[in-house]
Amino acid sequence: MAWTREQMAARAAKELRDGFYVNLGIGIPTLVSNFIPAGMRVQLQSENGMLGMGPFPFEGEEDPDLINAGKQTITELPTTSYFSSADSFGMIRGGHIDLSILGAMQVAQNGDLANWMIPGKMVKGMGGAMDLVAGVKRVVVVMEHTAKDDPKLLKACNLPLTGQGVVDLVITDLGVFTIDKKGGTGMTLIELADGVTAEEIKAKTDADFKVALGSKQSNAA
Amino acid sequence: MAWTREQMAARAAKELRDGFYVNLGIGIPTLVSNFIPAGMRVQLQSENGMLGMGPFPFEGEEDPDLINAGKQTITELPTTSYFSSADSFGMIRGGHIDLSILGAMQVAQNGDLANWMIPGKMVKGMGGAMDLVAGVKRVVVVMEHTAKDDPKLLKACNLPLTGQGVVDLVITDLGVFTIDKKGGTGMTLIELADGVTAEEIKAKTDADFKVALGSKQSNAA
Amino acid sequence: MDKVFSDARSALAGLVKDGMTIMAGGFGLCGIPETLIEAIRDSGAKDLTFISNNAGVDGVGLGRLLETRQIRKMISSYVGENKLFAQQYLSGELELEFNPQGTLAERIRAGGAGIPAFFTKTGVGTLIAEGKEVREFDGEKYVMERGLFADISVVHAYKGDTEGNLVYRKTARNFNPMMATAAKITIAEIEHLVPAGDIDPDQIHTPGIFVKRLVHVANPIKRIEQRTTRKRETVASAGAGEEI
Amino acid sequence: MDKVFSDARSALAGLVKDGMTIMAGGFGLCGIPETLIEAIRDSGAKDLTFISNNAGVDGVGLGRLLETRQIRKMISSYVGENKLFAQQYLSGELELEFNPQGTLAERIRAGGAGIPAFFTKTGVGTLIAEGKEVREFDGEKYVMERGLFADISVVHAYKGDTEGNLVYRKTARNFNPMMATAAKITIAEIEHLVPAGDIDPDQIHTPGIFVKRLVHVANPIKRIEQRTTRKRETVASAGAGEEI
Repeated sequence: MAWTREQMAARAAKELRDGFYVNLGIGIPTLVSNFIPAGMRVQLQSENGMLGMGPFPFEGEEDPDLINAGKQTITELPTTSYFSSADSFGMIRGGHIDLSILGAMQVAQNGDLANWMIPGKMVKGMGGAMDLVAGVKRVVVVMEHTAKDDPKLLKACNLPLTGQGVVDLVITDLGVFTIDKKGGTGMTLIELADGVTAEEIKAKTDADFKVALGSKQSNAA
Repeated sequence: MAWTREQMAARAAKELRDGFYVNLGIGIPTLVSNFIPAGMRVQLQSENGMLGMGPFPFEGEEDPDLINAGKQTITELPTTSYFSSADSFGMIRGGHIDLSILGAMQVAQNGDLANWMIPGKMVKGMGGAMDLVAGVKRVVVVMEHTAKDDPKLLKACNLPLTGQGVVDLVITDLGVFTIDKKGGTGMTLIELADGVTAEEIKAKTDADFKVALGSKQSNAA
Repeated sequence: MDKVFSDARSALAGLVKDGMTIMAGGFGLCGIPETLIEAIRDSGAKDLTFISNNAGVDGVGLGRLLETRQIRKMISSYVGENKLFAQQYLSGELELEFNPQGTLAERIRAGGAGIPAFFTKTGVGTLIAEGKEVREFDGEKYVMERGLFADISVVHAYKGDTEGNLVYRKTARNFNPMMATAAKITIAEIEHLVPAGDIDPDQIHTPGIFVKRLVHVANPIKRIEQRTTRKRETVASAGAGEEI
Repeated sequence: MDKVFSDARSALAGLVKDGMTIMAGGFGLCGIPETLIEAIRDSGAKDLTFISNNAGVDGVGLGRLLETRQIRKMISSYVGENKLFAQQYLSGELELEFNPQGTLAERIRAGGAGIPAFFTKTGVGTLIAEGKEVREFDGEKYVMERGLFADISVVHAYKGDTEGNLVYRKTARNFNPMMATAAKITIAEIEHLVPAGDIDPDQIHTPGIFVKRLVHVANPIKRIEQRTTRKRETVASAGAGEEI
């Protein structure tokens, strides 16, 4: 059985470390915050200018001046600080955020990432995605393994790129892959979802990858 | 009679306009703040990170956390704001300061300014002078006309430059000169100190200059 | 030299002209200078270029200026919330320049700080880098981006004093502080007007030098785009919650 | 993950090594992290490069590290207050790189914000531009300057919370905020330590992400370089006063 959205988020949460500052994209990545282990101190950054993002407010306590990068109402924590967009992206571009977890349309075996536009369709814009993948120390992609049976893990992206050689780890509903984005060892399948086989993954993947199940590579920060 | 330091400062104060934000260098320029006309609102910037600089404190009220760029104890005003050195020089470099009044060792007829080093002597550093002359909208130099009989207004500076083509107006103890720093009309003597003649100035000046006494050029912002 | 104007229309009087470039603060609908945007609409000025992270939503914020077809070009990072935008863009009426959000923020900050160009990793190897200089520093590639400077900037602040010193509130700060520095004339709308000296000078976000005109908008309507809440019985966990 | 250390020596434990590059905040003697500088002296590390606007005065601040000859190189904008500095520089013991003060501030800000290089008007046509790229933008010449990033930064703040959020006081802010962002490890000394949540999150100057270690220095000695005052009977005028 492939992983559910929650299981994918739980797997992504294993990439967290005590003291990390983390930026979560919208969709499944947002769910990761539900799986932060008790006692682990993780601060969430929201690129619109906040560090220490709290949960959604109780009904009736929404504050229009307090939203996350997905424009959702949120709350603050005792650790919270606010800053401008320039300072926020200085933090991101300067490599101060430890981990970014985000969705993708396509990931290539060299770490290229596409998640912002489909030619011919109306483009909404890249928002902060290009800055995040270029600037954050470690980039983890969480996505469905295929889109309507089309593989999303490719030899090369055919959609316009969000970033070149930027992805370190990919978590799909079928398994987990490391990517050596500096080249070298390429893409490696290191974990399988329960009941999924490497053969099944191979059939649904365009990218070339090695298999090294049980490897500890995913823990490399 | 040549102008005194106070008279030079008073003449420099005529360059102030209501609502101006101004940076004053050390020495005679500092005295300019004593000649701000009553009712005129002028805010003084100190490049170490303050806008709205107040007078020296009363004895016993000095605050080590509150100094100007000359490292002198000062006070704050109701209009005061504090900011970082990066923000301060962003303000300066970005052309937000209306006027800088500072001293000089040499000024050339093309607007070049030298005021930070003498080769062979121990160099203290340029501090913020290069940023000020490059960034502030209008640069006024206040200096003695000569240094031990050597002219300081030159065809070309022979000391290392602080800035190239940056000076708009020079006030010496003998008179006032405009400079067209974009080239064009060059240097022009527009005012004489009481009892000083253009001939006396010519004899003490190396730079070429036109004479247009009574011109209103000095009021151009 | 009084910076305080009685209303948005008089604060903008004589400033808005056809074809000019205007920066407008805000992220989504959070911290947008909505009253000043309405006054720009009322000015009737056309062929405007707006630099703003988003384009409002239909009927709110810059969405209002799309309705009246006063905007010729947008420089933004994300415009997904606005249907009218898509329509005008696809019909060729509206020009659009996408900037990565951090690049946009930094270009504005650079423009205000006298920096004509800088290098960033963001966008290397993407469409964004096309036609731009790419250069290697210490073995990594960077794109050169240019500073941005506008004719006027309109910003929203929580509090302001008569000297023009501004304080923003929570995530309504976003693009406002940089935009305040990056135009010939900056006009601020503020929710609370206080005398100079009332704001602790260590806590001023935008020094008054950057603000030429102020208008006091006592009770602005603040809209929420995505109202997300949690139930009272839910145990709080950092950043967690459920959409409703 | 506790960021609070009991004293400066333990806050620096294992961090200071021979030959490393260290940023130290402060302008003159205002806002310098003097306790941490003393602890660096006590570490005995040699051949250090310091990035700091000034070099302290004889016997105070970085002046102490000149006495012990631990500094090999300074990157500064003004060192005029320090006699020992001049002596070591002229004898060739000490290397010196002058930066215009604004260029220095911006290079540090750039280093912390992931910007490897930027262009500035400052220094065009002067010694500062020699060997650097000069380029024209819109008809004006600019010099390219590089970002600065250090091994460690030591900064002084007025207040800090257990998360590492910092607030500076008056002109003691100066270079401290940028330096806090521009090193692998930043250590802050703070005059007042409070629990997380005590500081209004809109009023934090340096977010805790930039500060790895904190030491509480309850009553630091603050020195004044130029004690200037006015007499009680003097009528106050903006910026006016007389030296004593």
